[in-house]
Amino acid sequence: MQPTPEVVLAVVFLPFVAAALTPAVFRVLGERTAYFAAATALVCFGLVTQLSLAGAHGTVSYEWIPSLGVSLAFYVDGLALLIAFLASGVGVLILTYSGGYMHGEPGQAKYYATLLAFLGSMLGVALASDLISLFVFWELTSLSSFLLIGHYTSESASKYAARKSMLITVSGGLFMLVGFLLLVWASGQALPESTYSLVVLLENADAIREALTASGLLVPALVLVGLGAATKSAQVPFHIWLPNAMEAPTPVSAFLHSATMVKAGVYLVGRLRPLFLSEEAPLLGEWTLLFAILGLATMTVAAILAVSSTDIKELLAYSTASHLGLIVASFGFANEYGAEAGAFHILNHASFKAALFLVAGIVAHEAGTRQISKLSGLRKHLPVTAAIATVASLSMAGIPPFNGFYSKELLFEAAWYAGKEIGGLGYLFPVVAVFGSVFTFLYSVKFASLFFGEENDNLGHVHSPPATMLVPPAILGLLVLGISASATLGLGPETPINAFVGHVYGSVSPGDPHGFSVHFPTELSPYAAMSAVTILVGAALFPFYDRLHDGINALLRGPVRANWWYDGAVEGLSATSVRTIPSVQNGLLRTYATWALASVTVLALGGYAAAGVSLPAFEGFAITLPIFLVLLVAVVGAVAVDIAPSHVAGVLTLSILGFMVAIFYILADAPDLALTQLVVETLVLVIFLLVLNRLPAFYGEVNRSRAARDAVLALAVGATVFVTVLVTTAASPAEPIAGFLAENAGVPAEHPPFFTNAGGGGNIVNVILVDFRAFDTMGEISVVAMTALAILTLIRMRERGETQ
Amino acid sequence: MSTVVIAPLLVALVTAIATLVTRTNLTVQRAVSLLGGVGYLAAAALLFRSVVLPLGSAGRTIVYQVSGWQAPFGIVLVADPLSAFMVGFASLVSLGALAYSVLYVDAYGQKLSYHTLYHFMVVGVTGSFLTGDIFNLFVWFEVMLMSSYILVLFYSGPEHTRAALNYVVLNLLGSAVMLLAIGGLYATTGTLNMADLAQRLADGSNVAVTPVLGLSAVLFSVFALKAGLVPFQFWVPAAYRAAPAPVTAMLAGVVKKVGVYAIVRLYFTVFAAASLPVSLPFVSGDSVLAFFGPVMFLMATASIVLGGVGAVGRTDLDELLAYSSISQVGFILLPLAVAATAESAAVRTLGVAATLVYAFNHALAKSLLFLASGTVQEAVGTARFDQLGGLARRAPILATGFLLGALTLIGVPPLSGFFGKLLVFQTAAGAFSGSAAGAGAALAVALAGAVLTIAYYTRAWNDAFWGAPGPAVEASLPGRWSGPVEIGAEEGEGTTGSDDFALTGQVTVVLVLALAAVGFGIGFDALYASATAAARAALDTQGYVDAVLGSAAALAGVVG
Amino acid sequence: MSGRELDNRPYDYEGDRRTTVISRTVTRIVVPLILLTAVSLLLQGHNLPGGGFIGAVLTAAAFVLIYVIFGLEYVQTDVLRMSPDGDGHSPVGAYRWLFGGGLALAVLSGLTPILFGYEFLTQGVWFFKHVPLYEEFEVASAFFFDLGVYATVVGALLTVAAEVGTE
Amino acid sequence: MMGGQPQFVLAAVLGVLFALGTYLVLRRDVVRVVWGITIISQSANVYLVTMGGLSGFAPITGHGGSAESVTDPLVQALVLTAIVIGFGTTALALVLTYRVYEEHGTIDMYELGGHGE
Repeated sequence: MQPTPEVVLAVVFLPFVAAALTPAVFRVLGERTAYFAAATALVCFGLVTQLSLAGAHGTVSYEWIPSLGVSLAFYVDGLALLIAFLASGVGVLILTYSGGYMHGEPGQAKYYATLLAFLGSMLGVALASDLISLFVFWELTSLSSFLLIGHYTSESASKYAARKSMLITVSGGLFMLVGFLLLVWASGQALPESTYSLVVLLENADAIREALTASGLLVPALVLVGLGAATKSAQVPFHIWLPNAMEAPTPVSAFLHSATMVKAGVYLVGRLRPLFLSEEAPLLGEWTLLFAILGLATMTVAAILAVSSTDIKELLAYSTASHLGLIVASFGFANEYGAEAGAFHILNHASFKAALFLVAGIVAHEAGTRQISKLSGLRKHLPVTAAIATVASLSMAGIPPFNGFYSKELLFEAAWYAGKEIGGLGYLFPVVAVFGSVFTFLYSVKFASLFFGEENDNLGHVHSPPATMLVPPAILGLLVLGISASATLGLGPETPINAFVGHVYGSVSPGDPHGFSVHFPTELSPYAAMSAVTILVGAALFPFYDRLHDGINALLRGPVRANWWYDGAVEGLSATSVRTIPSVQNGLLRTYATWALASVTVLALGGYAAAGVSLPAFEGFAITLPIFLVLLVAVVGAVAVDIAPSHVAGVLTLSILGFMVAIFYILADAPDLALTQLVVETLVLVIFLLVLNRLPAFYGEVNRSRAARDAVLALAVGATVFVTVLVTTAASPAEPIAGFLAENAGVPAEHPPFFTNAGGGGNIVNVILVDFRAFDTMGEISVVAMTALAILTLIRMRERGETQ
Repeated sequence: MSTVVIAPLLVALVTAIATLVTRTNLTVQRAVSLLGGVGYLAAAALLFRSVVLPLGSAGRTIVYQVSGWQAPFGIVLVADPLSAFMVGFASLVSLGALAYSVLYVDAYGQKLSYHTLYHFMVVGVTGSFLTGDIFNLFVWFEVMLMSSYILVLFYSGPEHTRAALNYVVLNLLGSAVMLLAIGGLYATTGTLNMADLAQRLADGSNVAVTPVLGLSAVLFSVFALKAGLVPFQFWVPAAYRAAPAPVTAMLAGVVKKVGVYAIVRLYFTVFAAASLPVSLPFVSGDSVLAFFGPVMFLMATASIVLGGVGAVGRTDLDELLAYSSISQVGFILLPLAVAATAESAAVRTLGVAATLVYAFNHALAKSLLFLASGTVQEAVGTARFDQLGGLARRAPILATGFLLGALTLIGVPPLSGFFGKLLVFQTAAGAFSGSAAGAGAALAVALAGAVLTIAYYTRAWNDAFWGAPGPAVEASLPGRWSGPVEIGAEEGEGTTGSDDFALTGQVTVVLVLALAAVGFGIGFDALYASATAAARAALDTQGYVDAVLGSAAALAGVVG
Repeated sequence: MSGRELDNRPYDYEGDRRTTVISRTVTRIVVPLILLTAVSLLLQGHNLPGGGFIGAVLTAAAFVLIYVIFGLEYVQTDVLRMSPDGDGHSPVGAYRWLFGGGLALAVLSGLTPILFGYEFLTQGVWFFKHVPLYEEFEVASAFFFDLGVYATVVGALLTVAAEVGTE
Repeated sequence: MMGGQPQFVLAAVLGVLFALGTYLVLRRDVVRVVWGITIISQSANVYLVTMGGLSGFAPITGHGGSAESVTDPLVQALVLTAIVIGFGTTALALVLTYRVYEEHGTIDMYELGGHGE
């Protein structure tokens, strides 16, 4: 069924409208704005549910920038609905929870407005089907998470974290944009018309892939788009922003880690999977090489880092990266199990991770610390929380019969088959998957263990959380149980959850979709064995958790940490800037003029050389003796200026040059010029002398090596001018426009009493100035008038600073 | 009626003189000046309507023969979609900066010369955009420069005189070099009219074409100097810091773009007409653009890198913005470099359109940012990062404006700046069919520059707007000051002072420009359609020549 | 003396301008001549060498000469019969009116043709035949523009000279 | 009317003048920098006039007179305005020099640039 356009639009834009209204709402409702926001999310959730129940599938498109072929288009299918479901559903819970968590905190209007915009952006990412529309929402998630991570604006840790997430995710987004443009370019090669529409790209996946391969752009496009997904989904080595993002208020972390932001990356990988992965794709194509390896590496590295964490939110943050790695790796495998694993784990991860973050928020809020070493035995004070935490942690650990187990089992299956069919080194896939999962087991159990055992002495009084904070994680916990039950009972593909995951599977797989169902393993398949190994090894290692924790921390120093590179790059950039700029922009006119003039010389001579200009042959002096003599004196005058011992001597010799130029004008039959030059030269002389009167006798001794360098540049400039003059005087264009001016300047022999079609003056130069090119003169007298204003301003505005 | 072509220029010119004559009464003078600014916007809109609209059409070219002398003998003003586009965005920024000036510049300065100089700067800019004559272009450059010289050192002070000295000397050298190049072009081709020049170069039978490449290269350095491209960028940081905020907004927003416009107009419309074999060690071609493509690419790359790296480590908000300006002009030039060597006409059009869109967006965003920085300085007394901090809490509206400006330059959608970046990337990607290596290099440069942009704007934001309030902020904005509209003022109390009206007005200007950036992003279709029309006009040499010289013949009949 | 001290010392017109009787006399004769030449250059500019620019620089030169010989104060109070304006500066106000007016005149002379359907700055020539004394008499509208140029340049140059001179 | 014959002497003279001007622009003394600019602008003017041809009659015609074989009046008009503008900019540069000295107490480009020796 085609989705109802209004419903789709409402889903995406309702949160934005609500965000815009939030400041006003806040004035009326105060802290209860949380419920306004939650209600907004609930409406979206309801609409998404309605779309889903109606079996909506199809495109909704509005013109946006028709001249660029960009539209505001949305596509509703299983994957889109899954992400929209999670975003709006978790959104309801998070916003409700915020009502309790943010009690009494400043900046709530901004907080809820941004959070709603964040929700809207995520819904937009999920539903957008135009690459540009998608990118718009994609960057808006980065932007709103920037603002949310930096919510506590005066904390330097928040500032650091926000900038880090912005630098990594927005940069990644730009790389992705370039990747998109390569896809669009390829669509132009493969299809009659290039397109931004994801749907059209997916429908013509084979043709697009061929066009990309033919132009050698398949790998670049894949890598660029992959960079966008990897930065967003915190894949190694871009995972580093995610732990810092816990500086945000805990509800934001929960939202960001479970249902928004980071899910955008895996969403994109899933969305583009059928584009890059054909049904007959090779087992180890570019796609698998990139994403399976990236995902497994992230899964393992982040799980190890989670074990090294000392803070519960940090632990959960690394765990998020690790699970996203799992999803990416699943999508990476070119078999159906991979697609199933990815689709199912998106749902499972959202359910248990959101619950765990909310639990962490309760712990931090009520116990007053997030230090793992200080927390234990919380069960006594927080019984309900403990139950939720246990369920969610076991699901995260991949322990049957919880839902996390089933999606991980599918990953093992995918990895196993991939390894088996590739053979040899291909077996590294299942091995690494198990290796990483062991650490997942370890930190998950560790998290659950915080609620058990002896109560830590350092813990003060632990409050009970308010209902608003307890109900949302409880609901999530129930969701975990629900999915677990459905899977364990081995219900068929037509049950709601399985049908839903089946739709998602359809979206991320090339070819025809088939039904989805999982069931509890009843025989010892290789992948069931992998699960068993994971749990057994994990259980065996758990007693040594603290030693592992210390050992990993001891190893993770310096360049081994990606953070070391990030901080080094950012600080290095800053240091480079601080260090180099003073030597480039050194305040010395000499440096500036040298660069500028040298560049002019290079450009000019390069231009002449590139065009193959030949210097004209010498044809005699072409000049009369008087002119020659005058020019000679002028040059002597100029030389004298250069070596003048004092300012006065220099000004006087400069005047000699000026007067010689005047005489040159006379000899060149330019009487007007000569007159003007004479008078102006006199005026300049007077002003020079007046000003020099006030200046000290500083002449700056000449440094030999500098003078030599300057002389080289001066010679180069001189040579450029020499060539230019020679080349241009040798040219003789036919019919220069001056001819017309000379002919029409005077009074025509036959003329009416009034005419405008001739100059009407004998002095052609003046006629040009006041008639032919009076417009130039208009500009020139403006300049002259401004000179006067300039000097007035210079003298009268002194002592008046800009900020008074 | 073709008077619409000269109307913006005349409005600005008359306003400049009127502010000179009415200087005895500040109120009248301000009113005249603002009225002139509005009139200029209206004239620009009229021009835009006559030349570019309806959107999606190829547009028209209207020629105005100043003094009634036919082209190529007299001076012509030519309004085609390219010129109208430039005048249009100049009018937007200049009205914003003017309104800001009235609230910002001290009364004595306004009375003395500020308004006159400001409008003369607009005159110079407008003349440069509209003229069809290369010597006339020189004249308007001089008008623009003379006013900018003095506006840069409007407030005397050691930093200002020093900055102005470098600025003035470099530009005086530039003027001499420009005169040399124009003289050389006249000597080789015998004409000053751009259309005639293009025609004579295309014809090639009556003129020696070979020297033109060298001469146009000399001229290119002048435009690069105006645009502040590496290695002619030296004057930029100090001059931008020295000038009063609204002047910097104009310098960065509009005056710089004159250099960019001149490059588009002269190199793509005029010099490209010359059929001239060009051979360089790595490139060869049969157009001057084969030479300028690599030149522009090198300059753009160097500007992006130097400006970007330079901006990251600055200690002062104004200085950071100035370096950003160098970097952003690199972005503006980059698509032109691709367009210069692109084989496909579509990519060439796209490249020029990308340049124009980026220039437009930069004009909007950078003027907004400089104005915001000016308000910070006026409210707090300094723009040094170590004195700032916490402004997001203390002045939320101003902070919002600044954030939007920074985001549009970073390229966050749906702000207009995003589309600038998109088109730059698209141009580079489009070059894949021509030279994959070139496209790859252009993409790499653009991406590196984009990452640098994020790095320095997040730094500016973190140090000035987030964090604990710095000493200067704590001293001058002890409470929360919300500007024109109070949003969520749940804490602290607004400070009231005598400056409040002026500051509120300034913040309003910043906010209006920020909203314009949002508006042009969401309504990008109109902007893109006009930029495309402008790009087509810029690349249509024959159309330009026909419009200028053809209508001249028609007019000669009327007059004769 | 350092720069700052130099700058702060009171300006002594009388002491600085001990000019001889001869130079004063010569100037009294020469200056009117220069001015006369300047005006005639302006008037004849359309047909013979000359014009607004040249006339203006020459006029300005004449004034500068008087400045140099007699000192600023003398020119301003005795020759031009002006009193120094409020902020103790030269009669720059008057010069500003001069160049402001000159610019206005130039622009107005350019705008006038627009009213008659011609382009901006279109110049026309009227010919009157059989005028007494002159056989033919020619009035070029360009003259008004030239006059504007003249006034602008004179005003601007004198402003510059006066500002630099008083410093 | 226009050039046509390569002007070797003028090319050499202008080359030397530009070189001398450039050398001055690179000096430490601000006044010399201004001189350098002045020389370069003057030379550019001379160059333009040269473009108009050095042989011919002054571009003055009588009523209905012929405009044959006059030197190029266009470049002369261009140069005339260039001279006046040049005067303006020179005056500005000088007053700026004076103000620089007032503000900084030096006219040494090195000290101005913060590189006092």
